[in-house]
Amino acid sequence: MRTIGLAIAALALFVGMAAEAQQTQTPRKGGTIRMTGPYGASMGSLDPHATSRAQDGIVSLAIHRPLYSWDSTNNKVVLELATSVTPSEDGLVYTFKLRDDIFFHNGRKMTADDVIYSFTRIMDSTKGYPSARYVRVIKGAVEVEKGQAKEISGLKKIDDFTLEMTLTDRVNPGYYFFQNNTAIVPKEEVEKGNFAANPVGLGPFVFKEHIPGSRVVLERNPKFYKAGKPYADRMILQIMSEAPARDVAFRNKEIDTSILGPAQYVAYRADPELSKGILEVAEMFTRALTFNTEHKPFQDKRVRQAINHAIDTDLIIKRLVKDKAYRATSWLPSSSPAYDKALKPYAYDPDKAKALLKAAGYPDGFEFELTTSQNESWGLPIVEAILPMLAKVGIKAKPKLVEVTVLTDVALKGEFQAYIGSNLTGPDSLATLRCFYSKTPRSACRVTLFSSPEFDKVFEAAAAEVNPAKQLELIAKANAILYDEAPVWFFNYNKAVLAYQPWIHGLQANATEITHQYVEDVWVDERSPVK
Amino acid sequence: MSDVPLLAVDGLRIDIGSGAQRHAAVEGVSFSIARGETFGLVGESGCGKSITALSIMGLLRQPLSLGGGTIVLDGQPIHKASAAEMRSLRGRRIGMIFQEPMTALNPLSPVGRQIAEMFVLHMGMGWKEANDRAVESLRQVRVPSPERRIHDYPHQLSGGMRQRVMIAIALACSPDMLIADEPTTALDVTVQAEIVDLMRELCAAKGTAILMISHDLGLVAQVCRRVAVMYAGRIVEQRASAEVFKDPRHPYTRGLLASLPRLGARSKQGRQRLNEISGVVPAVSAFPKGCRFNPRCTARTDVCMVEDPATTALDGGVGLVRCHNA
Amino acid sequence: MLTVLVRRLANVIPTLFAIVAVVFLLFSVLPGSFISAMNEDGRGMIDPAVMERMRKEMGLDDPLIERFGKYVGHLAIGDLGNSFRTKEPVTKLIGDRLWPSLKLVLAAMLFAIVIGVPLGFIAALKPGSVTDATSMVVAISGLSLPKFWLGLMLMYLFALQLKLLPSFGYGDGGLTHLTLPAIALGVSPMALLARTTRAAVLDVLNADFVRTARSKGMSEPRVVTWHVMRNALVLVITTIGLQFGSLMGQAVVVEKLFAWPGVGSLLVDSVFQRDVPAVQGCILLIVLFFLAINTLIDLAYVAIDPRIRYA
Amino acid sequence: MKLRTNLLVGGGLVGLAIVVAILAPWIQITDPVLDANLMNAEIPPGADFPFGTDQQGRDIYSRIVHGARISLTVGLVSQIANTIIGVTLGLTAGYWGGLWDDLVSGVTNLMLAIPSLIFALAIMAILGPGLVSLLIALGLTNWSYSCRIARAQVLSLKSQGYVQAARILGYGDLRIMFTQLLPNMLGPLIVIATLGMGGSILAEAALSFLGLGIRPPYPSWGSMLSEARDQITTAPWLSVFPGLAIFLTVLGLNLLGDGLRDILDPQSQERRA
Repeated sequence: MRTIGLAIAALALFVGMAAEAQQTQTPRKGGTIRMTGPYGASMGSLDPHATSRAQDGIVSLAIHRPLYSWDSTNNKVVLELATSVTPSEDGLVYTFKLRDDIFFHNGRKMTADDVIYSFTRIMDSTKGYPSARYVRVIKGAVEVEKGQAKEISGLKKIDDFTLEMTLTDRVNPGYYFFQNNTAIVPKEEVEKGNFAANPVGLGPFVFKEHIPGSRVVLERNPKFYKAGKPYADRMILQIMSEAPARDVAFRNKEIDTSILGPAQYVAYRADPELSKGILEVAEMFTRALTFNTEHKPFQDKRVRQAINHAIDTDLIIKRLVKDKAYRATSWLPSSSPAYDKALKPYAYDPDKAKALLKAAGYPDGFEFELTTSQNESWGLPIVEAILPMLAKVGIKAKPKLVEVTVLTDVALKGEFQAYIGSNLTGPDSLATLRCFYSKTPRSACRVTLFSSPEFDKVFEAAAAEVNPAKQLELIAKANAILYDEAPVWFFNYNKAVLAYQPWIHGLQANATEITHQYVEDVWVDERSPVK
Repeated sequence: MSDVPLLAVDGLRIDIGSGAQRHAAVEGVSFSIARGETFGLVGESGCGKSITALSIMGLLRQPLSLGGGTIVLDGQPIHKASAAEMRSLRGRRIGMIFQEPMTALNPLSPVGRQIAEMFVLHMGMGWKEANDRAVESLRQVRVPSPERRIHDYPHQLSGGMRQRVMIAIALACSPDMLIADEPTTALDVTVQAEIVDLMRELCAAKGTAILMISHDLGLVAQVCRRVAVMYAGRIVEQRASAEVFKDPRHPYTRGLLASLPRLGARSKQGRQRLNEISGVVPAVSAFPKGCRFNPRCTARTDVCMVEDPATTALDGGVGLVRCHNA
Repeated sequence: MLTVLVRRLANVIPTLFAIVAVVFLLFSVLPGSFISAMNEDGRGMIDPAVMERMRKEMGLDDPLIERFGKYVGHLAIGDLGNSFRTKEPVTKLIGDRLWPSLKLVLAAMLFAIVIGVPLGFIAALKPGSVTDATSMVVAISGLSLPKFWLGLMLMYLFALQLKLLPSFGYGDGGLTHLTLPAIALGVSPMALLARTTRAAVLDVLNADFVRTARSKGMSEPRVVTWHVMRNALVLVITTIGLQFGSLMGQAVVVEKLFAWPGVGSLLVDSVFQRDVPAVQGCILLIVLFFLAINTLIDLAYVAIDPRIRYA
Repeated sequence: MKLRTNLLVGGGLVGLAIVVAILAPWIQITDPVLDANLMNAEIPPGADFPFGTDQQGRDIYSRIVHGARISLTVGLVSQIANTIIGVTLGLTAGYWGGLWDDLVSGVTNLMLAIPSLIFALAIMAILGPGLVSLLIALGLTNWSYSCRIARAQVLSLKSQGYVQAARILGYGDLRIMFTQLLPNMLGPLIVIATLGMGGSILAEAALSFLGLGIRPPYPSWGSMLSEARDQITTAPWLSVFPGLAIFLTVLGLNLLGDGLRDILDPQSQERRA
């Protein structure tokens, strides 16, 4: 318990430092923030509910706001649109006291009705809004989703600024309702139609212009509910999926922030000027090579462990990923409160790997098909590096290249022997571990078809635990079991790196996604080349 | 009429290729044409008659080049003339008609304009005035309703009409000399005579000399007062037309005459092989030793195989023949 | 004129229908779906219930024939359907991209013509000379570089080193932002045009009517301007048409590199995200553009070449 | 003069690429795939590694040498496929005419209208990234030019009485097509295929850039170049050498194609005479 607490504190300190250092000056008002959208050559949808893409989240977070937000300094969810929340004794009923000073961009005040409307809209039975998976935690939401009810029974308006929410399970609603795509939207604007083209929200910036495939321009919301904020007059999101082009543009001072890949991370760190503007954070993504336990050799825990021993993970991280990652020790990322720092990583030990293989009945190794995408951080380059390492212990991996798009299909349908990919592993640690619980269907996320009675027992206990501290302990224990069982090769937790120009201040090291900035805190000093 | 001929070609040599690949396609060709005279150059295709004409126009292009000899027009040595001097001569003092009136006219330009260009180029006229003159020129070559025809494009005209346009262009500036390179070969038999008559008539009226080039000895003899027969880059016989018909001296000339079909049914195909002479014109790079005609000659003797014949004067010095046995 | 247009239009309908069918078929057998594409970087695994509703919403579960019939039916009234991704009408999606795309293509073609045609001309007027050899090597070099590589080099040189032009993006859509992508896109048609022009001019220079023109006593520049240019243009214009028409499709790489908001980048993005209606729309537009340009070229022929006009 | 230079330089460059490709296993320094050693990652060109090493610590020189095999295979195989498809369709369409001709002409125009890169992209997406998919994608999408040429040639030969003469001799259709007509159009077809090979190599690079190239086990130049584009500033040698290899080979193919056109294409020969 103590160690975990200390770990969190240390981590928070570390993560917070970068942001802290910038807060010493008085924020300047005005200026333009020019961020970049690195994920794809266009926006998906500006309708916050209709998308789950990270790129859309950048804009969504500026125009809209959900009930909760992510506190990057303390790595936890905090209330955003409410002043207080009171859970009931049994932990199923939450009473929110909403802020009464929140105005939509059209000038209307936000009330409890808007929250109810937004959540009901997400559950629309005729539309597939991806955020339905979060709202489904509210009692009665599933009935709306199935078209059996018009209203979500678990949402009750007490008065304009008081909302009662009944949940189906004992979970922290913050993990669900800090997601961008559960943002609160004004009914009258949505019903005008074409909401995606003219999004109206309650966030710090007002939608101004969208040139599809090029940029989104937002302007300061003068009636934002946080006094004195936002600082900047304008925010521009430049869509730039090509890393080398982004590199040129950043060096040419045409953009203010840029996501860095491993190669550029090295270059920027080595540059005396550029190195001053690097923001790093351990994101909640666990990169791993996932075994399909239906495939015979991978049924044996010793084989899975052998592979973890056979790969020189540290070398790959250092040389290939250029230290733009943290070595994974088990499934939950270092930003999780249940992360156990004490877990020792699998040692690089080909001899031990061979011994384990021999014990498992594969003294001469075996052959398997390794499905991979071309992603530079968790795709083919990594596979190319581990092939010779596996070959050394007699395992022959045959790479099979697929598009990233196809990878998910392959995983959910179980059409693989092993695949390498990136997995979202936060911030809700319990929900994350559910993907290894034997009652979870494959199509939900238990792609390994892993099952272990021991893990199930601890997981069930954790899910039932009321005491948060005890629950955390149980989660950590389940996580440790997982590590020993090794249903995957534990590769790394992503280190997200954001380069920023010297005139940009107030960026947050958001562990859920570094490009997701609460822009009202970001400010631009007078050195910026744009007015 | 003065003694100075209008055109005097002496010892003309035309090379093909350059460096080690250089061969004389035309060699030792000499002839002269007086003002208003009609002179014919006859031979099979490939004998060098067309490039001789081009050399007079100064239009030899790679890989052809003037290798030697002199060409004097009206006392002016034009083989030495600069490009600009040649340009001012072409069209104004020497006009030329080509064999294929379809391709010799710019397909994308109205015929009126192609005639009018002559007046703009050589008489300093504006386009409008030049167009009026073009109508006049067309009328002269007896194109019906010339005011309308000047707007026509070459493809809209018949072969005969096109050749009339060519004549109109060539004679637009009333040149001293007209070079007609196979002017009727591509035409229907029925219009051939019309064109020839037209040409002759107009030239006579303007006092223009004609250098007529053809494979058709009959046609040439009909039009020209004097005729030169070329074979393999050389003139083998040069005499008054009447003499040639009466008493051809070179075996090749005899062959040409013998191959003439009856009058009025001339062969349409210039390239058709001469029936009476077996074999073909040798390639420039492979002229035979001795007399160049010897492989095809029916009157060949031993000397023909080794020795190149010199010219022999005929008809009291006005004619000549190049044959050992003439 | 009219007959050309009518004949063209009669050809367009079956062509478009065939393209719609081909694309439909291709994408029905494509692995992965719009839904699986939403899960990027392991984020937002879509749960089965949502997936099912999405499939229903997009009509992905209907039989192929039925979907195709519906699509064609809508297409007939100018409705291209809604994008899976943005839920907006595809016509709007494409409408937003059309002008930037046209701008880029026009600028690139302009560059290609303005540089390529004179280059070919100069080369042809002195065949075998140093000028000829140099311009042809320059032209062929332009054909021998991967476009994205050329684009990156241009960025480095003109934006980063010389600080002359912005490196990327649409900006206000003006010339400064347009220049680099237009050059990157225009280099290969430029090279092809230079090559074609050279061949065409050489061809025409050897034509009989040029000899006639010379026999008229015309100076070489006059021969070229009065008689060679127009005739060479007839030959060059075919290449211009084919290049111009296919440029919108070729712009894919350049648009992606320079973050230019054209149809090409929308198309690639849509292919990777399996946004089938958007893909359909983009390809239809690109094909229509190709057909439109070629119709224009046909009309240009009619204007330039009297043989066609009266045929 | 120029004619010879074209052929000489073009033939020389292409010849060099072919020789390198054939000799690859013998002139490599290390194995381009298996000799990955992360300890040697990204070493600049020097005595041990003449072209430096890549991210995985593999010798770039050896990879370029092997890349020649892949890239030339891509160019050659895809063009052979295109030529076979194009010639078969063009020959039969021109020869038989009628409905079949209309159909083939329609499909050819269709192929011209759809950008081949997009078509190839879709095929690659269906088949999944890889060498075979790439060969299929590029081999199926670029035959319209050879088809047009074959058809035009047949039509012109037909009008020259070629075909009637052969028919009178009692030759069958296929025999006439393949023994009488085909040899007469080989020249222009070879030219088109040569130029097309360069196009295929560039298309492979473009597809790699778009994320649908070929990679394991052996690299192509296009994929090497596209992979290295992030590191132009940090490790320029990663991109310079594959870039140069592509440039010189495609340049060579283009020059060779131009030179061959001067010799083989009867039309241009006539022009010259």
